[in-house]
Order: sequence, then structure tokens, then C-alpha cells
Amino acid sequence: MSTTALADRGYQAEAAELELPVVSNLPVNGEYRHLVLEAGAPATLAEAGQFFHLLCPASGADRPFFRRPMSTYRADRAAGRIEFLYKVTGAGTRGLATLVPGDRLNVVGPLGTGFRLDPAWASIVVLGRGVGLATLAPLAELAASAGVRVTAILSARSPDLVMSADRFRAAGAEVFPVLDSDGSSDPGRVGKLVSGLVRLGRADAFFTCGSNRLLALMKRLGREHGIPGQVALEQQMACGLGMCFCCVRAFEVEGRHVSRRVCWDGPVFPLEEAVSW
Amino acid sequence: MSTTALADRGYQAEAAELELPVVSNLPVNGEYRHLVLEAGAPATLAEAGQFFHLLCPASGADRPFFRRPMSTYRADRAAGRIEFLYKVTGAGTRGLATLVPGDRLNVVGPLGTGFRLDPAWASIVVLGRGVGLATLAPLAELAASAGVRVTAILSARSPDLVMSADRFRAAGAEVFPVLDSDGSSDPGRVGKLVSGLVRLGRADAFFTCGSNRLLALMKRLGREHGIPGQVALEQQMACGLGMCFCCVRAFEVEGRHVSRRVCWDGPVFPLEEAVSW
Amino acid sequence: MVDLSVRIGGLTLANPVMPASGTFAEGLARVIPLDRLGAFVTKTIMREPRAGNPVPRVAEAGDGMLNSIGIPSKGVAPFLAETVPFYRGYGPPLVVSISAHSADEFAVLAREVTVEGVAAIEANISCPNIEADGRAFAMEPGTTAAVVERLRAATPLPLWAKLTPNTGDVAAVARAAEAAGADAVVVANTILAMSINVESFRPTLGNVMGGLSGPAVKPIILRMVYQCARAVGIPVIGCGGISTADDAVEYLLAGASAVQVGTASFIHPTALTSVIDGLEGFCARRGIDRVADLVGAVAEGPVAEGPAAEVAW
Amino acid sequence: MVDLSVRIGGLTLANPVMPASGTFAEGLARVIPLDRLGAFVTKTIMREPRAGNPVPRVAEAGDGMLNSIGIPSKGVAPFLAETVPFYRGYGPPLVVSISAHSADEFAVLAREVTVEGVAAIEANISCPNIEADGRAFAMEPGTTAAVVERLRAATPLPLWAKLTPNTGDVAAVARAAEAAGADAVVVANTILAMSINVESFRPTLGNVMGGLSGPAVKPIILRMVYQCARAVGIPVIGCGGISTADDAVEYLLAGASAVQVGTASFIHPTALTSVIDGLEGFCARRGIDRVADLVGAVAEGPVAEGPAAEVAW
Ligand SMILES: Cc1cc2nc3c(=O)[nH]c(=O)nc-3n(C[C@H](O)[C@H](O)[C@H](O)COP(=O)(O)OP(=O)(O)OC[C@H]3O[C@@H](n4cnc5c(N)ncnc54)[C@H](O)[C@@H]3O)c2cc1C
Ligand SMILES: Cc1cc2nc3c(=O)[nH]c(=O)nc-3n(C[C@H](O)[C@H](O)[C@H](O)COP(=O)(O)OP(=O)(O)OC[C@H]3O[C@@H](n4cnc5c(N)ncnc54)[C@H](O)[C@@H]3O)c2cc1C
Ligand SMILES: Cc1cc2nc3c(=O)[nH]c(=O)nc-3n(C[C@H](O)[C@H](O)[C@H](O)COP(=O)(O)O)c2cc1C
Ligand SMILES: Cc1cc2nc3c(=O)[nH]c(=O)nc-3n(C[C@H](O)[C@H](O)[C@H](O)COP(=O)(O)O)c2cc1C
Ligand code: FES
Ligand code: FES
Repeated sequence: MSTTALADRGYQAEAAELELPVVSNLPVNGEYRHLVLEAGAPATLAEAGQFFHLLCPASGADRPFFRRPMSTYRADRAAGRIEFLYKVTGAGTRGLATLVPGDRLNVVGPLGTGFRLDPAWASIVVLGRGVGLATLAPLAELAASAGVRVTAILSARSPDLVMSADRFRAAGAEVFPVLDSDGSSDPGRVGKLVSGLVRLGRADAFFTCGSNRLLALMKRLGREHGIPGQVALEQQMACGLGMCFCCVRAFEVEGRHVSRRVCWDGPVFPLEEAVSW
Repeated sequence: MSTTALADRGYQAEAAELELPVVSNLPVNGEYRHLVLEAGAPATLAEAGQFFHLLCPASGADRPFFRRPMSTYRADRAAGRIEFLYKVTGAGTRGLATLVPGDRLNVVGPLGTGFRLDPAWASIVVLGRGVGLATLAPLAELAASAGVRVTAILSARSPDLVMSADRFRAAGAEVFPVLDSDGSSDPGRVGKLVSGLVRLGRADAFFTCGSNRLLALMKRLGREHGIPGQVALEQQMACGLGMCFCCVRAFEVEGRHVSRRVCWDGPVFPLEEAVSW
Repeated sequence: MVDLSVRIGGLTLANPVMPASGTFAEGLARVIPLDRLGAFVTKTIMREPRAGNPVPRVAEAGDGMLNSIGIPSKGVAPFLAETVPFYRGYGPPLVVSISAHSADEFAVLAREVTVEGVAAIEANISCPNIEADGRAFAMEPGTTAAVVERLRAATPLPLWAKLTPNTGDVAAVARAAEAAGADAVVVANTILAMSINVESFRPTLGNVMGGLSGPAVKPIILRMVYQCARAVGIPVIGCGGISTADDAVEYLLAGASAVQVGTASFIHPTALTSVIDGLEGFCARRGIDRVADLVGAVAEGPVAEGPAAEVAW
Repeated sequence: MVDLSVRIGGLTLANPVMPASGTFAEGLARVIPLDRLGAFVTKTIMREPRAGNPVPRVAEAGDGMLNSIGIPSKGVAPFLAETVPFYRGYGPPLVVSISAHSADEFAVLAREVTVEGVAAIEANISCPNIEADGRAFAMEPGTTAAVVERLRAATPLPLWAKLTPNTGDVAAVARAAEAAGADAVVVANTILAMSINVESFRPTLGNVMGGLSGPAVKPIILRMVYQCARAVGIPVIGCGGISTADDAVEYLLAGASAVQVGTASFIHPTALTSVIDGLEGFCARRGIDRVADLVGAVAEGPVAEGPAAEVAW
């Protein structure tokens, strides 16, 4: 099914190290940029929630040594493209921001374990914030193709930072932007919104990413209402392949704390087991 | 007389670390490029034989760590420019070759001790080869301004590599290109040419640079005819300021071997004391 | 065809390139065909399950990285039940890295991992020795000899001693390992280092200090390999900052019989296979029939005179 | 106005930034105003004139350099006749670096350089000790103590011991230097290293092995400074890979009372003055009145909770 640059004695790579041409790399608002790369399989086979590990170019005095993990914002097999939505925060993402069409970016992926939709779920609630909006976006099409109804609560500081709303709407989701600027993103108010959806029977599962406070909220609501969920987590990564054990986080499994690798066991984990911090 | 970016409590630098804009950087033949930088004092006060220490930019996989020494091909105070003629050989010069107008290059200079014209000399013979043609070129104007008659023997593999000939001619020098391609650069034939100049009284001093065989030849002729001379030498450099002692060469002074720093005691040395190798 | 095979004590490897312990796991099979490697070397295990160190566990450090992963270990039983069988599905020999805080515990663990499917044991003697005031065994020839002797008696498997660079005289330690019966020395583990974030005033690692690895350490570890190769008769396996085939050649020339690639696999998961391809290409280009001919071939006499000396420098 | 002054034993420096021995000489006066430096440290001298090592004496090594300059020295007499008087024309105190192959010779040389115009002696005890099998004095606490005691008895000048990083336990060596009467330790000299040209198969240095310096060594030497600063009460002077004011801050936080800048001056001859300017700027921006307040100020407790923890990572 997948082909790779490293095809070797019949070996088929599930993930590959690839030098992909940049199609575009434009700002979407004051904080985020949208990077589009030309790609084939296995990159375009990335599932919702899987990530790529990007070898960000040096720029100015920045010489990022490690790769940087980025969620697949979109993997489009037909168009032969993979896309990322990223926030410029430090050395690596500053380097990403310098890419122009025609440059090549070395990526490794797809990596990690993505979101899973249980066939028993008829509707889900997606709650994201910040970078989490990029990570959750592919759920829009995944759910649509599985006939699952989506309510997307998209939290941001201000209206221009509410990303992926059109994409969720296009996939048939009902979208609630909630904002710091008008107070609607307050956890208490978001909690009421989610509880309302639960009462309406529109929450067979919760999906969240991008905020510790929202994780804590969804965990609590899930526990109260007996609703399962998934959360995509972040942690600094070196290898991205489960080899170095730098990306561990603590999880709570049957009352015990266990340590798991975000890159390998995740980045998507059961909401029940995730520990907010 | 000199001003500098680092002017400090009345301190006046003789040499400065400067970020200079690139005016042009064009190939002059298949091997050499000509780099022109916009500059002020003290850079433009460089004397013939002095050099600059260039912080060559990284390019591709090349990350030159040390600076690279380059002779002043021309320092033009009126035009506010300094110029270099360089051969692309390794990591540093490959980086230099990537410079385009508008880029900036970090240079330190002028450094070292240059050529000296003794007021007693009426005519001199300049014998250069390869990169040595760049180093010797400023002697053209220096000698002309001192009313010293110059015979320039310019040695090269082929006619297109005979650089600085026009410049010597423009300054009134008589120019003899000698070539590997027609055998005229053979040390035996060059020796005869020089001996002829000696007999004609046109060689009060010898100046050479760029070839060990020519150095040996000029040393021998100088000794035979009792003619003094100067040679510009090369050696790998780290600091360029006489601090690290990496650029030493052996010299012969009154029968003893002594070690001198090319960057500080030279790069121009008495021909009599230089040791060919 | 270049003969890439090398012998490390009793073991013949199809090529001299293998992963470094702690930088390799099953996950790499997603990206490269594991059958191409000269050997597998697993993350160090200890007898008892352990949690490892607080995060952040890694930091960038110029042209290298710091890590304070520690040895988070599931213990021996899951290792034997899951990890060993996984690698049995592949051709290359499996080298199991073990560690312990005492010579006794080392010996017990060596016996426990002497099972079918394990081709050699790499003893990571760079961890603190509880009997010697917390200093790593491999910091001193005496403690090295003591633990290697016990290990030698405990297992018939080929025994590699992995040395620490955090010592004044690595060659003396290598000699001690050889005398005590090691079949090879691996030179070396990471160099103790640290960095501090000048904005927060905090160490970049949760554990304050950690090990430096990657290109930054190459000239230091290469020197140690050179010193060890001249000091011992057993093979030296070079490990430190190898990212390219040229780096591997440099180590072989300095005297390494094989090399381990660590940090480079984090940056390029294809590093191991591209080092192997590049080694083959290098030998082919230079007309070298057997990669083993490179071992210790560094040229040390005075520079030859000749036409090359015609240039001015 | 930030107070940049620091005290190193009996000596007060106007600022904590000085050149490292062997990377500084009169020539720098051509490019920067020497009066701005915290102190001058001269290239190590030995008693007898010496030639130094064969070329090539330096090589690039990634983000650092290798050198095998050795100690080409004109001997004491020209040093006293020319070098000391040159620096007398400037304000900053002159620190003279000396070395010797025996404790006796060290003591004699220390006496010889105890002259007007010399403010302190830096004993480079990282060179081979002929009485101890060619190993550097500073590789062992015992030999360190022996030579520092002799030096202490030989001169009333402030005495700095410059340690080698090529040892397993630099803190123990620092303690030995302190106990023997050193007023400060300089941490550290270069790390023994090498590289090989894979085309020519030749070592890149004429001397085969040499010392690694520059940014590549910073995390290693910073760790040693941290260890030494916790081990001794005398000031630690940090030296290794400092190129920027941030690097200097990192060393101060780790416990250095002052810093030396070496290799960086080769790349940017203005490095010393820009580190000084940058330190002042850093303190001003962070509201730190005295640069000395940074010394040892690394924050080590667990990370504070708070709004910063709101982000997902
Ligand atoms: C699985 C996963 C998916 C992600 N998806 C996205 C995404 O789609 N869009 C997006 O903008 N960001 C995403 N992030 C966060 C992104 O990886 C960081 O913003 C990025 O690594 C910052 O690098 P930097 O060099 O710009 O910042 P610096 O702060 O200079 O980075 C220093 C080091 O810390 C690490 N680091 C810093 N912040 C984070 C972080 N939040 N998570 C993990 N490592 C971090 C860097 O990788 C690097 O190793 C994701 C992170 C993970 C783990
Ligand atoms: C005083 C002086 C003046 C010079 N003037 C000129 C000039 O006008 N034009 C010109 O083309 N070249 C000149 N050179 C030579 C020039 O410095 C080298 O060609 C250049 O350093 C090569 O660097 P690289 O990185 O391209 O080569 P690499 O071979 O990659 O350099 C590796 C190392 O060796 C050193 N090195 C290599 N060749 C030489 C050399 N011939 N001399 C000194 N160091 C060397 C480099 O500086 C570097 O440190 C001069 C050298 C000196 C000492
Ligand atoms: C993240 C990480 C984890 C490591 N874990 C181990 C380990 O468990 N056991 C061991 O012997 N060495 C361990 N090492 C050291 C490596 O095996 C290797 O000796 C070192 O990294 C130098 O090689 P490199 O520069 O190629 O990475 C680890 C190194 C890294 C970077
Ligand atoms: C070219 C060179 C020569 C050196 N000579 C000496 C010396 O004579 N005495 C000494 O104690 N250290 C000497 N050193 C070591 C430096 O003083 C310093 O300890 C080391 O370079 C680390 O600092 P850096 O990384 O800032 O260069 C020398 C270093 C270099 C690079
Ligand atoms: S990043 Fe290496 S194990 Fe996750
Ligand atoms: S290059 Fe440093 S002394 Fe000449």
C-alpha cells in the first residue's frame, strides 16, 4: 500500500524520511502560518492525530538541532499534499517561517497513534484551543466520512485566532467559537455548553487538544457523565519514534501512575488516563 | 587618521571588525572571482601586501569556523572600496562565492605587515603566480606613485589565468606573461628572463608571491646577484592578529632557524630569510 | 563488491554499523529495514523496573544534545518476553545492554539475559557504582576490572564493556577491561555536561546535569578511540557523534573495528542505512576491497613531499 | 548604572571578562581598546625558550577548533623585558600564565615573574608533569596539591590554578588546589581531541592530538564550573566556549565569578568588548544592579506552577 524513497529488498516503510517541496507557506493570522507540502505515500496516508517530525531550517542565529513535531493539519492523498498549521514560537518555527515555495523541507512521518472513532459513537464533541485547533481539524473529515455528527467548540483569545471553523462547518459540524475577548471561553461557560450538549445526546465522546484547563474540564465532565474521550498531548521530542524516552508523561491507569511516550503511545491518549498539570 | 566602528574613549583602531556591503562578486575566469566591498577607513587604508580576515558565510553543508585570510587586491580610499581576487578552493571560498550585491561580509583588517619600497630602489622585478598575482597587484600603484619602474613577470597555467596584467600595464609596468601552456613559465626560462633584467639594471629588488618554486628561484638569483627582495607567504591562520601562533613558518636568520608568525611578522618577509619547502 | 563484514571477537557482523544503546528501538522499523544493520543494540536495562528522570530530559546544545533520560526500565521479565522475541524476527545479531549498581547485580543480570536470541552483552559500566561512592565503574581501571571479571564468569556470551569518557585515562580503563576478559570495548558513553536557560535561570534539564552526545563530541571521542585502539588488542567499537559515512571512516581509521550511531538517528532516522551505503561507496571509490582494511589505517608519518607542495601553502 | 566589578581573591576587576591564555596578545590592541578588559592574561610561558609543535597547528572541528600550538616560548627574559612593560601602559591588571614540567621549575618561574606590573599568576598545570609519567599535574588531586603548595610558597602574588578538563573528577582537583593555597581556579583548559582527514588518512594536526575549544565544549566545561563552584570556597573563573554575553551569564549563573574568552576572539576580535557590553545590557534589562549577583544564581527547585503552565507543553 505505501511506497517510500527507501524501498529496500521488499521493505515497505510505514513512515519515511522525505525531502518535500514547499507549495506554500502563508500567514493565516498574526500568529499562525499554514504550510503546504507536496507529498506522496506514506506521508499522505497520515491519519487524524498523527504527526510529522520536521527538520526546521537554520535561519539567522537559530540552528535548531532537533526536529520539531507538528500535527498533520491535512493529508490529502488525491491532491498529493500534506499541510501544517503552526505558531511561530522559537528557533525551529522561526526557521519554518522562512520557507518559500520551491524550498524543500525534510520531514519524517507519519508518526504516532492518532484519533480513533468507535463505531458505536453517533456524535462527538470536539473542544480545541490554540495549536490544538490544528491537531483536531482532521477529525472534521474523519467524523464526516464515518457519519458521525460533530459539535466543534473552538476556543481562542480573539475571533481572528479561531482557526479551522470553516473546515468543520464544511464537513457538516456545528461550530461554537468561544473567545477570551468576550468571556465566552471561560471554563465555567464552556463547561455549561458541553453539559448542554451531553443533555441533548450529542456527546458520545469528547475530543480535546491544546489547553491544560480544557483537558481538566473535559476529564471532569467525562467522569461525571460517563463519557469516554481522547486527548492529543504535547511533549518535547527528540526521536519521534519511541526510541529515546524523552517525551514521557505521567498517566493514571487504574489508580497507578504510569509513564508513556507521547510520540509512540500517543500523541492521542484516552482522556480518562491523561493527567492535567 | 583612522576612524572605526569601535571608537571608544578616544581609542583609534588600526584595524577593525566591520560588516561591509558587497558591491559585486563576479568571476574573472574559470577559477577566480573578484569581490568588491564598500568600505571606509581603516579598511581602505590597507597597504600593499596587507590582508583582511574574512568571515566566510556558511553555504550548503559548509560551515567554515575560522576566518579566511585574503590579500588586499585593491584598497581605494577615494572610491570607498576594498577588493579581493580569490580562488574557490574549499569551504570558506565556496561560501564567499555565494555572496551577492547587498549581502554583508564581516571582515577584520587591514592586518599584517605589507611590502616596503626602499627609497634607493629605482626599479623592481615582480614575479607572481596564481593567487600571488592578487597579492602583488597593489605593488603596481605603490611603485608607480614612488616613481619606481616595475617589470612584472606574471606566471600562469594558461593565458586566461594571467591576472593583474592590465593593472600593471596601466601603472606603467612592463609585463611579461609566462605560461605553462607554451613552456615559458619553466623556472629555467624565467630565471634567464630575470637574469637579463638584472644585467639591464632593472632589478634593484625582487618581489614574489604564489609559488614555492619561484620563491626558490628568486632566493637563488637574489643571493647570486646580491639583490634584496620580499616575498609574501601564506600559512593557515586562526586569529590573524599574532595571538595564536598557528601561522608560524621557519625562517633562516644568520644561519639559525627562527619561527615567525605569517600574520604578524608578515605576510611579507625578506626574501633572504624565507625558506622554500 | 566491497566486503563490509567485520569481526568483533567471536562475532561476525555483516557490516560495521550498529545503533548506540538508548537511541534505538522497535520503532525504527517503521522507517528503515532493520535487516540492513550490522547488529542491534538495545536500550540499557537494569534488573528492577525504574522510572527514569524528571522532564525536560533532553535539550539542544549547539551541534549536539544533552540528555538525562536515565534508565527507565521495565525490568528483565518484559524484556525477555517482548523485546528479545521481536528482534528474533530479523537477521542481525542482538546485543543486549545491561547495567547495575554493583558487580553482583551485574552478574545476575548477565546470567538472566544469556538466552537464545542474544548474541552478545554490552555492559554499560558508565552508571554510578553504589559500592564506590556513586562513581561510575568505568571511571577507574580497578572497578572496571572487578565488574568485568564478574561478568566474564557469569556468561559465555561475547562481552563488550561500554566505557565512560568522563575519566582522565580511558586507555587504562580499556586495558583493565581487556585484562578482565572483555571481548571488545565500546568507546564511549556520553560526556557529562549541562546548560542553563539565561532567561529563566533554570538548568535546561530537569536533572540539572546530563550527557552530551552528537557531532559536538566527535573529536573528543575519536581521540579516545585512537588511544584505546593503541592500548588494547581487542576490538574497539567507536561511538560518539557519528552522523555520516565520513565520520564512520574517521573512526575506523583511528582504530575502531565497528561503529555505533546514536543521536544522528534522532535527526535522520535513515542515518544508519545511509552510513552503511556511504561506507560502501567510500570503499568502492577508493578501491578498498574490505572495509576492515580501514581499521587503524590513519597515516602518521611526516607529510610526503611532491607536486602537491608546489602550491604556496 | 550596573556595577560590573567582581573580586577574585584579593584582586578587584572592573568587570568579569578577560582573555584566555594563549588566545590574546599585544596585537588585539589594533582592534579593540584593551583598557576595557577586566584583566589581561598572557600566553603561557615556560622558563626555557621552546619551539612549539609542527604545523598544521590548528584545525576546524565543527563548532569549535583543535589546536596543538604547544608552548612556543621565548623564555622568561624577553617576557619580562618586553611583554610586561607593554601591558604596564594599560589599566587592567596583568595575569601571567606560567607552566613547567616539575614543581621545582614551577616555583622558580613563579619567583621570576613576581615583578612589578604583574598582578597575579595563573599556573597552567594542564601540561605534562615529567615527574608523574607525563600526565598533567591537574589530572590528579595529589600532583595538583604538590605543585600548588610549592607555588604558594614561592610567590606572594594572587595564585590562580588553571585546571584541565581531561580528568574524571575536576571538583576533587579544585578542592586540592584550594587546600594547597590557590586563590582561584580557572576551569578549564582545552579538551584533548583529534580529527582525521578521510581523503588523506592523515590527522588534521601535525601533532595528531590537540585541544578542543570553542562553542562545542561549552556544555562540558559549564558542568565542570558548576561542580567546582559547589566544591570550593575560592572563586572559579569559567573558561570554555564563551562567545556571547549570554554564554558569560550562563557561566556566572553556574557559579563562575569571572570568565575568560578564548577561541571567540579568533572569530570576532571584538568578542571581549561585546561580551562586556552585553553583560551590562543584560543586567540593565533584568534590573540586576551588580553583575556579582548573578554568580551561582542558577535556580534549581522544581518548576513553579502558574499561568505559564496553562500552555499545553
Ligand atoms: C505531537 C505534537 C503535535 C504538535 N502539533 C503542532 C501544530 O500542529 N502546530 C503548532 O504550532 N505546534 C504544534 N506542536 C508544538 C510544536 O512542536 C512546538 O511549537 C515546536 O516544537 C516549538 O519549536 P520552536 O523551536 O519554535 O520553539 P522552542 O521553544 O525554541 O523549542 C525548544 C525545544 O522545545 C520543544 N518544544 C517547545 N514547545 C513545544 C511544544 N509545545 N510541544 C513539544 N515540544 C515543544 C521544541 O521541539 C524544541 O525541542 C505540536 C507538538 C507535538 C508534541
Ligand atoms: C596572507 C594571505 C593572503 C592570501 N591571499 C589570497 C588571495 O588574495 N586570494 C586567494 O585566492 N587566496 C589567498 N590566500 C589563500 C586563502 O587564504 C585560502 O585559499 C583560503 O583560506 C582557503 O580557504 P577554503 O576554506 O576555501 O579552503 P580549505 O582548504 O577548506 O581551508 C581549510 C583551512 O585551511 C586554510 N587554508 C587553505 N589554504 C590556505 C592557504 N593557501 N593559505 C592559508 N590558509 C589556507 C583555510 O584558511 C582554512 O583554515 C591568502 C592566504 C594568506 C595567508
Ligand atoms: C537519549 C539517549 C539515551 C541514551 N541511553 C543510553 C543507555 O541506555 N545506555 C548506554 O549505554 N548509552 C546510552 N546513551 C549513549 C549512547 O549510546 C552513545 O554512547 C552516545 O549518545 C554517543 O553517541 P552519539 O553521539 O552517536 O549519540 C544514550 C544517549 C542518548 C542520546
Ligand atoms: C590557540 C590556543 C592556544 C592556547 N594556549 C594556551 C596556553 O598557552 N595556556 C593555557 O593555559 N591555555 C591555552 N589555551 C586554552 C585557552 O586558554 C582556553 O582554556 C580554552 O581555549 C577554552 O576556552 P575557549 O573555548 O574560550 O577557547 C589555548 C587555546 C587555544 C585555542
Ligand atoms: S521522542 Fe523519543 S521516545 Fe518519544
Ligand atoms: S594567525 Fe594567529 S598568530 Fe598568526
